[in-house]
Amino acid sequence: MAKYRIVHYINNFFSGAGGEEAAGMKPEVHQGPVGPGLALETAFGEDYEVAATVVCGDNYFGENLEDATAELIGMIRLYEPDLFIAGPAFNAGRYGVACGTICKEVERELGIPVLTGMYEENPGVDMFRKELIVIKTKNSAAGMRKAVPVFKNLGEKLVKGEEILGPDTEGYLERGIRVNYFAEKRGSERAIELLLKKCKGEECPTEYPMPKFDRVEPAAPVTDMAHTKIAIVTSGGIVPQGNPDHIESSSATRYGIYSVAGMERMDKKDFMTVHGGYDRAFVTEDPNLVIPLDVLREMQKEGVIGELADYFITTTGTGTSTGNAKAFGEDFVGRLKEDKIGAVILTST
Amino acid sequence: MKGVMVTNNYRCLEKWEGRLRIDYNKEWGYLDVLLATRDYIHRGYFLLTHPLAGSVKPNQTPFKSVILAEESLEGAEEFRDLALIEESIEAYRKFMKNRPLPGWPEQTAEDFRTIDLSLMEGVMSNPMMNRR
Amino acid sequence: MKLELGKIYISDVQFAEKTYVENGTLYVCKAEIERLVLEDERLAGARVELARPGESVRISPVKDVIEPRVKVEGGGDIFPGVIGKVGQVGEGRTHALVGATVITCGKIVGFQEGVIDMSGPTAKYTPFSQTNNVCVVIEPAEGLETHDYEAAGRMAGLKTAVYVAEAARDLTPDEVVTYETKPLPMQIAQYPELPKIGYVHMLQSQGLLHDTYYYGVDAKKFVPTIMYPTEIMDGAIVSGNCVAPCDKVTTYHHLNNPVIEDLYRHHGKDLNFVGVILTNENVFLADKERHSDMVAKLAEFLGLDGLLITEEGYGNPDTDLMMNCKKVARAGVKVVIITDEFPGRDGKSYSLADAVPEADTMVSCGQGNLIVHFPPMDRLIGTMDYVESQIGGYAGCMNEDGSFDAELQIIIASTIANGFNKLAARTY
Amino acid sequence: MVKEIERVGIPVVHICTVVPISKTIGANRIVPAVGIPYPLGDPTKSPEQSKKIRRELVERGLKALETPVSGQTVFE
Repeated sequence: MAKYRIVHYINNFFSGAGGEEAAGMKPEVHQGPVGPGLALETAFGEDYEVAATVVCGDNYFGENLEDATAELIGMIRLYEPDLFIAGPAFNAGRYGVACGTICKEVERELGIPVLTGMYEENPGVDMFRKELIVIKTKNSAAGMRKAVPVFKNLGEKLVKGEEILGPDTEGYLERGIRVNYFAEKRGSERAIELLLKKCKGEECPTEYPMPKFDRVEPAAPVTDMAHTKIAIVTSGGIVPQGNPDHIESSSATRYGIYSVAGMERMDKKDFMTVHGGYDRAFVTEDPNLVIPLDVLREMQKEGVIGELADYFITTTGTGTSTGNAKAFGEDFVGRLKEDKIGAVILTST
Repeated sequence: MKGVMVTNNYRCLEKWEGRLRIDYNKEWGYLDVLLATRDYIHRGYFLLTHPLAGSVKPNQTPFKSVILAEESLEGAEEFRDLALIEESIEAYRKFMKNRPLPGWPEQTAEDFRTIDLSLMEGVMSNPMMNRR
Repeated sequence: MKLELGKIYISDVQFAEKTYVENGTLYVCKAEIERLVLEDERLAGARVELARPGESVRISPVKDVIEPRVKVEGGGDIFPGVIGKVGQVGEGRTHALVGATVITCGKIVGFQEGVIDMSGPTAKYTPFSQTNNVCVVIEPAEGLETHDYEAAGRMAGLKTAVYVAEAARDLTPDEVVTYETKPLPMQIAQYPELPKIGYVHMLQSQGLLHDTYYYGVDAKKFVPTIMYPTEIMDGAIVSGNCVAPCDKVTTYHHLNNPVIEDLYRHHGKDLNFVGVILTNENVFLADKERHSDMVAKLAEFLGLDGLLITEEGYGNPDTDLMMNCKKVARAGVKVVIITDEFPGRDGKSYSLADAVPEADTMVSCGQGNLIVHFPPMDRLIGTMDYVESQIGGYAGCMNEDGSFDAELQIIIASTIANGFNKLAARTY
Repeated sequence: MVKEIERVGIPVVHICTVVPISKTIGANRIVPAVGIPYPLGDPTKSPEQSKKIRRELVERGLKALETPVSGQTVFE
């Protein structure tokens, strides 16, 4: 009987090419197992072989995502593998992201089972845990010995199409998939037992956790306004005349950053509003009603505030999903930090 | 009380036109009604009915009606309505991803209109809806 | 209030010239039932068929399931205000044909009616594959309006159940279970050292096909109230809805409410079961706010230490569930929620339509989006014409040999959110 | 957007017309604005008066930024 073929992905470090100095290496392929693949091949036994090992530098992968992926897929495809294993990446962040990315792509392109492994706090875990089976490893390569049998067990099950049990039983990281099972006692009885524990102040683990509630603690107040740089952000839909970036009048998918350098006030010749949620007549006439540039300039001169950013950030609030608004914020906040903004005035209609 | 019913069910339009403002659009799908509802909330309106009223899941019925008003009828926690509509839109997307709405024959569609109408009848007959 | 429930165990059902029980077998008179059901001019046809555990039988679309019960002592009628006269129930003695049910099925009213398989891989998901079922297949009169058809179907089932239950009146029960809850001060005094526990029972009440009746009162028209737990065992609550097949609380499940049963099992041992708070799940948000306020007020008024909450349905009711949970918790009462889940086809989305941080202890009754395979069956009671449009079915789900694939949602009471079943979900 | 800004430690004041929405999106320092068609100012009055109202609102906003808060706070 022909052996099941495994192709294994590792990075520059585990291939022996070197650490940071080799992180820029391009994809290459080696016959048979390399580095940690030797332990995998031994564990999987006679019916399996590590047919090839593909290697790529972590930086090269991160900086050339599409090219690197395409090239690697081409290499992997030639070996017609039955199983693809990446890593484990342990606590290496860039390696973890590379393992997750390549696994997803192999699964999609080649339609074969894939496996990777990471330490719980590897940033790759949160990116890929819902989509992939990520085996739970220790935070350093010293954990390889313990990880190998887990790879073997899950790999065999995947190749043979056997049922994958729960994360604790199998040793992978929880994927957030709700799976039915028959409990020993019926729901009403379990609920009563939990309630009695709760009344006694004992631990009463929920069978279904609530989603995380995203509240942010208030930032510390400004202590020295006269030396603070302020930026204006608005959801009031003020844009330069002609709306150069085509920000939508509602359900915005974009935001814009526009200059107010050298301006004393918001002039209606320069700015307009595209906001679809209210009567625009007043604001069209006087955009300062949304961006209070005139009074902020006064205060700047008076020394009430230290400085004013020479731009404002804008989008429309009507119909805009909280998801989009969050993404805008995450996108522009880096700029605010870079520009040493000490406080933000956000205006909404 | 200044109310508005956002709907894509013409039977609601027929029944209550003149009683309150009806924002009816026959081109709207279930999601469009939810999005129009969200626009009203963003403009300061308050929900009077739950956006997912009727436990017919969003990928089963094409029809949806929601009533809002310019004033709130209850001392609800302040972020309630926005949270409700966002959760409803999220639920819609989840179920549609699961399995999109089938193309119902007209008789079936009419039955769904009846159910939606019935959900609104319960509300429209509530004395609080007649408050001035 | 004290109720003796006399259980007569039924292990088989057969047709006969008259309706009676002998040696654990329920004999029913087909002609009598059909005549009784057709007294209602809204119905054009009625046909009685039997389904027993293990048979290769599929029943669909199922509207309601009812356990036959008869009031023997203590006054009042079963299903007061709906079939019986309005009058207090929950006291004295009631006989039940345990292991038998009446099932109504026939042309769908509104797509929310489900499937029961008596054998095969999906039988394990519904409790009614284990009961001996008297199925009444109804057919509406030409042009019958939807509300009227729903009402006629509901009454047909209840009437049949009451008729069949007469056979239990003079029998000696195989087992008698006594349930008792005393007036509040005495109940508290009886077990002063035990935690005082209550139950918030949320009734579906959104409109057509989404209504429930309490002593004949449309549940969307009442404000939250307190009930002795035994009242429900005499049919004080009747289901008038088809929410989704999987989490529909049938009239059978009201009669056999698992939370009430299990609380009584613990009563006097490790808790003091003080009473039930009934509330509804209205569409009107002002009702939701008012009624959740009142639930919290009643919980406080009863001096509860802890309570359980169950809901019926998905979406709109999730908001009532969360409001009740939050307000009760803020009143200082410990709370555990029982619910089912709809996490989407991949099982990865959030399962409810609402959430509050106070809902930190929940029991899962399983997820309804799982796809299951229904093999062909030898005999069909009802019709399969609607499978594709029933909840959980989809266009093209039906195969020529009579087999089909559908979400677990399509099976009656498969994920019922009151904890009746052992089905649960966990995170992988 | 508010939460994302505040998450990196920059205090934000949200001057807005609909306070409940501001609360929903997680703002911690909230100043209610004048009204929907004209949040900062009142164009139905003279330009000077409108600007004065605007100045007052911005001053209130700055004050909010200088005030320590422990949770969502509305500065009226």
